[in-house]
Amino acid sequence: MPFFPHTEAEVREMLNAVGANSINDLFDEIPQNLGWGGLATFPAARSELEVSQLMSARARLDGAPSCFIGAGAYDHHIPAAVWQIATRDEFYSACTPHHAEANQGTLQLIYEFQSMMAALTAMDLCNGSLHDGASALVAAILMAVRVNHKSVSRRILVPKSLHPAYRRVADNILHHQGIVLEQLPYDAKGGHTDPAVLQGYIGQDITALVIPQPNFFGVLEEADALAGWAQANNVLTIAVVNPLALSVLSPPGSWGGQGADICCGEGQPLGVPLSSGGPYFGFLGCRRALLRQMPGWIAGRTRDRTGQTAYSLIPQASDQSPGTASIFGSQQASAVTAATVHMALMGAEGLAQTAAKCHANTRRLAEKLCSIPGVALKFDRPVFHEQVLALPLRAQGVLRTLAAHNILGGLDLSRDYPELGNAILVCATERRTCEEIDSFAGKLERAIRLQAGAPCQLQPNNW
Amino acid sequence: MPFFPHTEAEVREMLNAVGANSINDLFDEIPQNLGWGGLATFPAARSELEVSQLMSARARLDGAPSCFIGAGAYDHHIPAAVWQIATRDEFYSACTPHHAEANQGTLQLIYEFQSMMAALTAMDLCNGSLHDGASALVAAILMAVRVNHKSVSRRILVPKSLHPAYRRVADNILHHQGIVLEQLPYDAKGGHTDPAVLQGYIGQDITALVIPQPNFFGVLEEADALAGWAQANNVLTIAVVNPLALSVLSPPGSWGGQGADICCGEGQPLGVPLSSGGPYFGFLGCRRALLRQMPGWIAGRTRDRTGQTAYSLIPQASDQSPGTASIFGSQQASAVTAATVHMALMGAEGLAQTAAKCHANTRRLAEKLCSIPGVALKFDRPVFHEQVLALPLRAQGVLRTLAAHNILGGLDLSRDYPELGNAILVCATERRTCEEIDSFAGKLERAIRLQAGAPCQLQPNNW
Amino acid sequence: MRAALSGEDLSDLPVRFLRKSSAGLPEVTELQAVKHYTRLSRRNLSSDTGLNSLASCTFNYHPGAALALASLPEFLVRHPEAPEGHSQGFMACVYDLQELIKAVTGMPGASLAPAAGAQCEFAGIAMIKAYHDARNDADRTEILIPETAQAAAAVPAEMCGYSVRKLPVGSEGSVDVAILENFLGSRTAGLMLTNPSTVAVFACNTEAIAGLVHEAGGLLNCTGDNLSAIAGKNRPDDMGIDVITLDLHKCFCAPRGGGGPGAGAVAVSERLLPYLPAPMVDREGDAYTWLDEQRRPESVGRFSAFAGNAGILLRAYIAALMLGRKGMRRAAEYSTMNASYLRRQLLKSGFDAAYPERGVAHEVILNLCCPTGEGVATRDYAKRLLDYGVHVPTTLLPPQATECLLLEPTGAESKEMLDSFVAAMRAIRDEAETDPDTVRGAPYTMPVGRLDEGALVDADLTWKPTNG
Amino acid sequence: MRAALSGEDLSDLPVRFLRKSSAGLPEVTELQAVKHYTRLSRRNLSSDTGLNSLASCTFNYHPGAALALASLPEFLVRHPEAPEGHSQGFMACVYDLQELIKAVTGMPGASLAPAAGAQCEFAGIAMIKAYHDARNDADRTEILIPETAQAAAAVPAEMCGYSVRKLPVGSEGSVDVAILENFLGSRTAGLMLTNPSTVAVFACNTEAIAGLVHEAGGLLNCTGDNLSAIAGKNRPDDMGIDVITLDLHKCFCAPRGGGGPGAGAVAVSERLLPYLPAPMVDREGDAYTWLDEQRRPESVGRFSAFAGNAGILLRAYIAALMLGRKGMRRAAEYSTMNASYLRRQLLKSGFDAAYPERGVAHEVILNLCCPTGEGVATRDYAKRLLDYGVHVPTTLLPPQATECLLLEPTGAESKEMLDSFVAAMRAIRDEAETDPDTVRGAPYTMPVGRLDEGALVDADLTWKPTNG
Ligand SMILES: Cc1ncc(COP(=O)(O)O)c(C=O)c1O
Ligand SMILES: Cc1ncc(COP(=O)(O)O)c(C=O)c1O
Repeated sequence: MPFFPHTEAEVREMLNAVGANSINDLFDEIPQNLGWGGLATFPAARSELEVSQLMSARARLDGAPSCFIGAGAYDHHIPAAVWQIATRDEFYSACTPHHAEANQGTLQLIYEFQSMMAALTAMDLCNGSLHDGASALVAAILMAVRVNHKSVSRRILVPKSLHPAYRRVADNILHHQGIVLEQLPYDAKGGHTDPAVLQGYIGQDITALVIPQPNFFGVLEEADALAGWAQANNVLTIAVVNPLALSVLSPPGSWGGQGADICCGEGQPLGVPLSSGGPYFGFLGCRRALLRQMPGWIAGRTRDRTGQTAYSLIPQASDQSPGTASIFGSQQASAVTAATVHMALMGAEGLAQTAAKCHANTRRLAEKLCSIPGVALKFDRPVFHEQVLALPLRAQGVLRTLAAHNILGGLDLSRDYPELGNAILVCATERRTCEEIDSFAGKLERAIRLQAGAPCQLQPNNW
Repeated sequence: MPFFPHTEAEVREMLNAVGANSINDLFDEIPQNLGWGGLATFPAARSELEVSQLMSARARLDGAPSCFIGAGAYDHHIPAAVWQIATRDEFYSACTPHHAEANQGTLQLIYEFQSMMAALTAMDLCNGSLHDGASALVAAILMAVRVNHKSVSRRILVPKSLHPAYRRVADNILHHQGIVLEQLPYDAKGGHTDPAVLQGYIGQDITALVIPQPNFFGVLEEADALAGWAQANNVLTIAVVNPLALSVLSPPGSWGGQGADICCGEGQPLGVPLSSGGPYFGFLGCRRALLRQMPGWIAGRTRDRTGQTAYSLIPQASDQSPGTASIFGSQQASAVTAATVHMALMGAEGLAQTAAKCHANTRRLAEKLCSIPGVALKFDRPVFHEQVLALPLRAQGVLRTLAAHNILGGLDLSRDYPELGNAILVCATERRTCEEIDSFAGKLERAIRLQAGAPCQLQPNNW
Repeated sequence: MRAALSGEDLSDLPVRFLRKSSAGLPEVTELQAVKHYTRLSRRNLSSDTGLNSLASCTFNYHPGAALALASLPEFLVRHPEAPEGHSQGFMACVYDLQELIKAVTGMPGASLAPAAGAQCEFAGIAMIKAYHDARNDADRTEILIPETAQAAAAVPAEMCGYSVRKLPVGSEGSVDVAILENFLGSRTAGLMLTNPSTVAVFACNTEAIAGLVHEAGGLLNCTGDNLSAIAGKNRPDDMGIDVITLDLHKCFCAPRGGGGPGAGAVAVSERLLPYLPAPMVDREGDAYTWLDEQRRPESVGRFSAFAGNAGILLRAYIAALMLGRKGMRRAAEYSTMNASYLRRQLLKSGFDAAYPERGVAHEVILNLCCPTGEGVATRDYAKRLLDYGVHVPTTLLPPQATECLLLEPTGAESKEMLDSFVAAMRAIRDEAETDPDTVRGAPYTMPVGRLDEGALVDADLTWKPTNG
Repeated sequence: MRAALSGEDLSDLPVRFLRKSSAGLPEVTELQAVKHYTRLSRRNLSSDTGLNSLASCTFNYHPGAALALASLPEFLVRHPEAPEGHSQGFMACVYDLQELIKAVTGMPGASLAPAAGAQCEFAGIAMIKAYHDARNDADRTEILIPETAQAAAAVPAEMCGYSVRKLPVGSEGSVDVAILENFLGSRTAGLMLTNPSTVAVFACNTEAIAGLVHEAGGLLNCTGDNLSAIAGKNRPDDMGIDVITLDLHKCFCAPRGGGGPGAGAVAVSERLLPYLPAPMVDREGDAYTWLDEQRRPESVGRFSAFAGNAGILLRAYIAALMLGRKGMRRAAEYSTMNASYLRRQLLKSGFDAAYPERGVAHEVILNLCCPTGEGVATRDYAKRLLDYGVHVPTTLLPPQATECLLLEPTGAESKEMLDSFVAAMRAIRDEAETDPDTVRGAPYTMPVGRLDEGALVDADLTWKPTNG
């Protein structure tokens, strides 16, 4: 029993002390008819060795394919030191910081996280208390509803170019509260949200406008123009951003003159492994004026009674209001620890180099693929490290063929954007090598040639 | 430059302070004709990502075959917590403990290591300062030469059943000092060292007798009888033992009544990964009377000036004598840290269970393999978790075929023991599953059938 | 900015999209960063190092193997959108864990999609709503919540558009059937129960409660955070519960991580099966497939972009396999025994615990409303306990009992540790009588002293890097 | 014993071979063990946490990637006797590292077989012996060693059966050619040099020395532990050196590990190539093969059962790739600059350093033979420095200078850190003058106080477990 320290003698002694004859006596308030055998189908314990063998075999099943999917989760290199520190027992097993005095490490680290994220986003404050980017968007919308006193409509303008899963999550959670997500179309040629579409909303009661940058297609939105419109029309701006991209892209804090009001996003690109989609963390930032309505943990630099510098969580007005991150248990603190160390190790320059490398890699990939007959860029506007490509065949079959060669050749967009036809979304992070890109191009070329060619060969001459 | 913190301004300031114009000025004592371009063929720096890609590709090249080789290095399961602790920065980056006050963690850990090893070996003291088992044997022999005042011959009786690499290392290092290693033959039927062969040495000046337990063939030596003979003849006993085996086998401290005088061995089975042969660590133990002659670090529990318990290295008489482990740099401290945690996590019971599991696995393997026509046990005496098998064909070819199926089917003994014919040494640790054992047996059967069969089919009928 | 980048990698982007100046993060060597964060880590006193934690949640020990195996390279690099053909290993673990949740709860269906407790509770209410909606039973607008529940318990109900009605509890902290009857009716959508309750008492009458709620047309939602206190002793399903929510980071040994990440599971009765949150994993023959919104159109949908806190699910699965049937049962037995023993020793030492006449579940509520020392509050006890090597939450839970400590010793704690906690409490009480200032000024042995609460309003929230 | 084992797995073994009673190790849960050793670790003040180390060796920072990549599962499970077909990845690394050693030293051959420095030095002398033996030059029985060398330097020569002759050094700590000439002759097997020397001075006349030694028929062995002080500035090969030994754990960034493990390399001139220790890795076309004793019959053989400290070789290789040409040069430049600056600031503060008129290599010998405070010894300075956050060795090296500190700031240390060290030294000197007892009683901020040296003789060396 590797988990429990009690010797038989101690068990006896403890039971004696409480006046019980057996452990079962302790459960005598549970009615007998409810039965005691609830774990009958739970398997017997396995040793660490046996579990290792099982898990290793399962890990091998999934392999480590060459991954060209991005779509909100990116296969970046993480310096080894990041998780060596984040899994130090002092962070990894730390209690919830109920007592600032005993949790200075975690608290100072959160303060540093806020500082670095404020620098990246150019917002006054930014914390990292949400489950993921989608949860962060939900929190951002709820915050906008709370703080936009000029609006009563609860109407939120959401570009269709925003990540479809984010839109779905937001709707799943918010529709009960009468919050309406109104879709803004994207430009068929550019893949961006044309600021002109907003003209129709002038004079209407709109609570907030969501601006993804880059958007789900990788396309850069005209963030300044969109934010500028919102600022001119009493609409709050909610930026949904990729924090790594912010090392090179214009930060939300400076969009449209006044800057975005709220910003949020997925923290995964900052040192968190893909790990099947989680645990990641969502971040949320805002202007100083909205600060009292920020949900989640906020750490501050303050002092102890002797005047020594000390860090503490700051009690927030929003702590118990609906939809804010609960103070209990649900923080993604480990991931935030990793992100903080990641940013410190990389520095602004390191992040910018990585961002540029991803961007260049994706450009190289897109060029290679577009030299294959029938493959073309779907949109003509600038993108950041992600591209939608049009294929001459159904994406599903092509992607399946590539997967058989251990290449994950992008995301099939036909489910969420059937209007795009045979389109895939591809991304080549800095981890993808030239050989991998070449191999992708080679395999894709062959797949298209064979699948496209097959019916031709069967065409009878006399048709 | 991730390694160096100096800003350009600081470099300038520091050079100014020492009155140098450039960094090259600092090297002006190196004669000009010696040239300054010594690193011309050294490659340019690669990023962590690039190095990761290279090393991952190389690791994949080696794969993770199903390993049935033991022969002095064993593929045991290591609880994950062992190296999680041993690589904690406080251990992994700790200084050499020049100052006891600042290194209490390492020092107490060494004290605990000594205590646990003393319990396992039943020797009065046992430390872990040698590079590996072979180095430990060298140190043990040198120690025997120093302490056996009744002997001047420097003759050491070494069974041929001792690990051949250990014999080679000992000879490479010791022959310069006139130390003679005299080989004791092994019994052709039993694979052990028949105590009767010692009769011929009665009355001769022999410094020490080496007793491996189990021996290289896995065979159990009659340790009590051998040690008893030595004790009766003024010959020191040097035990070479597998520490994991000691969790179930009779410990050297109780051999032949008085116990062995010195014991040594390879610490790898206690939580150290195979890792291509190192870093491992050698351990060395002795009776109380010989303690002053023990080389290497010895930690003691003592006190500080206020009377508080404190741990310290104990200065040893042997510290500067030839052949002892230098106090500098060459300790295998990290491996000892892991071994200590490993023993504490496993407990005596856990180690004994592992030992028994390996033993049972090897027995199962041997049974399966011996059911293949032509395969047989080479020796008829009890073994511990390792077996020599006779094959009907040249081992090399058979092993090559198995390797092509990703099975490392044992060690070919023909180089070191040509007299054994087509013999291999196999071992199935607790990590080998039934499926692996079955697959080994299946593949071996087929390999033998095909290779043995091949020449037959070519035999012309008219021969 | 652009000039700094090698090879002009961003030269295709119009300048208006680019940052004007660098983001101003620290620029240090790896050694400097590692030194800094290693030092910070040492200013935390974690459960494994400086302090024993008797916090308000049953976190068992997080085994090293769970970290190591969930971090196998293939798991770390698996993209959430990887095709099923490259996901069978991961999906098998999720599937098996769903089955384990079913085995523990006895419920016929379970989903691991929620990222943690809060999302579970939302999912629970959302499923109840979906159920009534599907039956066009639109008048049910009320969720009942016992007054002993956490304040935050009302949030999910409100987020689903329900109004919350507080249910007074009986003298022993449990729901009183007689009171309940008066609150049930055609507006009742459901009742939220925590069992064992947040006041650490087992609701013996759950079956009766379930019967009444069902009779009134409502559903019974049970928060099973504290499930590990009864695992193997009792199956929620047998009690007529419709939804049970579990924090996997509690009963399945996820690491505390300074507050997370956690992972959640919801298990439901037959009638709620169609509504379970997406995605789930199904098995068809030997192959695992995703059950997403498309395949489960009645589902309340997803609450995170991908599949919840997948990495924590792996850890929970690994820990569950290592615990096994006996270990799961032991966790319940020993945490209950530890809590009973702790309460007994505290009572014997003259302390006051809530509901002393009732059996103890896995936790103890230590009542300190009338502390002996002058002006020594519960908070002072909690701070002074840090000096004695124990980390306890203070008065956060339950809301109505403001001067109490909620102690939750897991089954992994030894008798020795409990005894030394009781000894520390006695010592602090003595100090409080003879030298209250010492207690009021604590702690003294932490990296910093007691925080100056008055200074919090002036706290700054970010540094401005000099090079920014 | 046997009964305790499941399934009677050992039942085939006669009882006389078995243990009579259990070994009496601790029997604890994983949580208890992890707690205990995590706590112990925190009683160490490592370079990355509590203390800055200015120890006597050029250990650069050990990058996290070196640990992570050398610990890739395939490397960890590779059996040392795995066939070459399953070893090409590992062998490629060893081969490449051999090439890197050749690139740094300029020597035509290198072996990584020695497990660390001591084995390297033994290998060096053994190769010299093998060379003379092969030429039947059996009268050469003497190895010359400069008196500034470490005491342990004589050990390998003695172990190879040579007699050791101490060579007096010139006034500047270097070998004096005029003196050397008188010591060379037909009995000279070789000269052992450390360059830069253990007194941190570059032997400018190495070429001349090599010429004389060769003329006398001897060979020149050079300890290159301090190679990182001159990497890129000078190639040992150009100086006529026959053997150079390197501690890879110094110039190639292996972790300190509380004292190891290290790793060694020997590089040799043309004439010693046949004797390099086994095993080495060769490349034939695209394939790597082992060069073992069978393929290299003149080799001095192996010194460890397998292939040296293989895992450390991987770490060294990884670090070397990440450092690259420029980084290797920088390591030399900045460690030399740091040492020069440190000496300069110490001299300016009125401290005394050895050989102030000579250039500084990578280390500084700070002379404290005439400390100002009454009865305050170098050791007291060293202990008091711990309170100021610096870990320095005391008087261990070099042997003849007993009251000195050997300071070796690596290139990874910042100017700030050097400045604060000098400030600490000044502060301690002030304390030594005004309050010598404070210095003599130090340290005060460590987990324990100054050890009671008188008590050491009574120290116990093992506990006896109660259940043993
Ligand atoms: C019932 C209950 N009590 C207490 C807590 C808080 O636990 P801790 O303070 O240990 O993080 C939680 C957290 O989710 C909880 O669900
Ligand atoms: C020249 C030299 N100085 C000093 C040392 C000791 O180094 P440290 O005390 O930092 O372990 C060594 C270690 O091998 C060395 O070779």
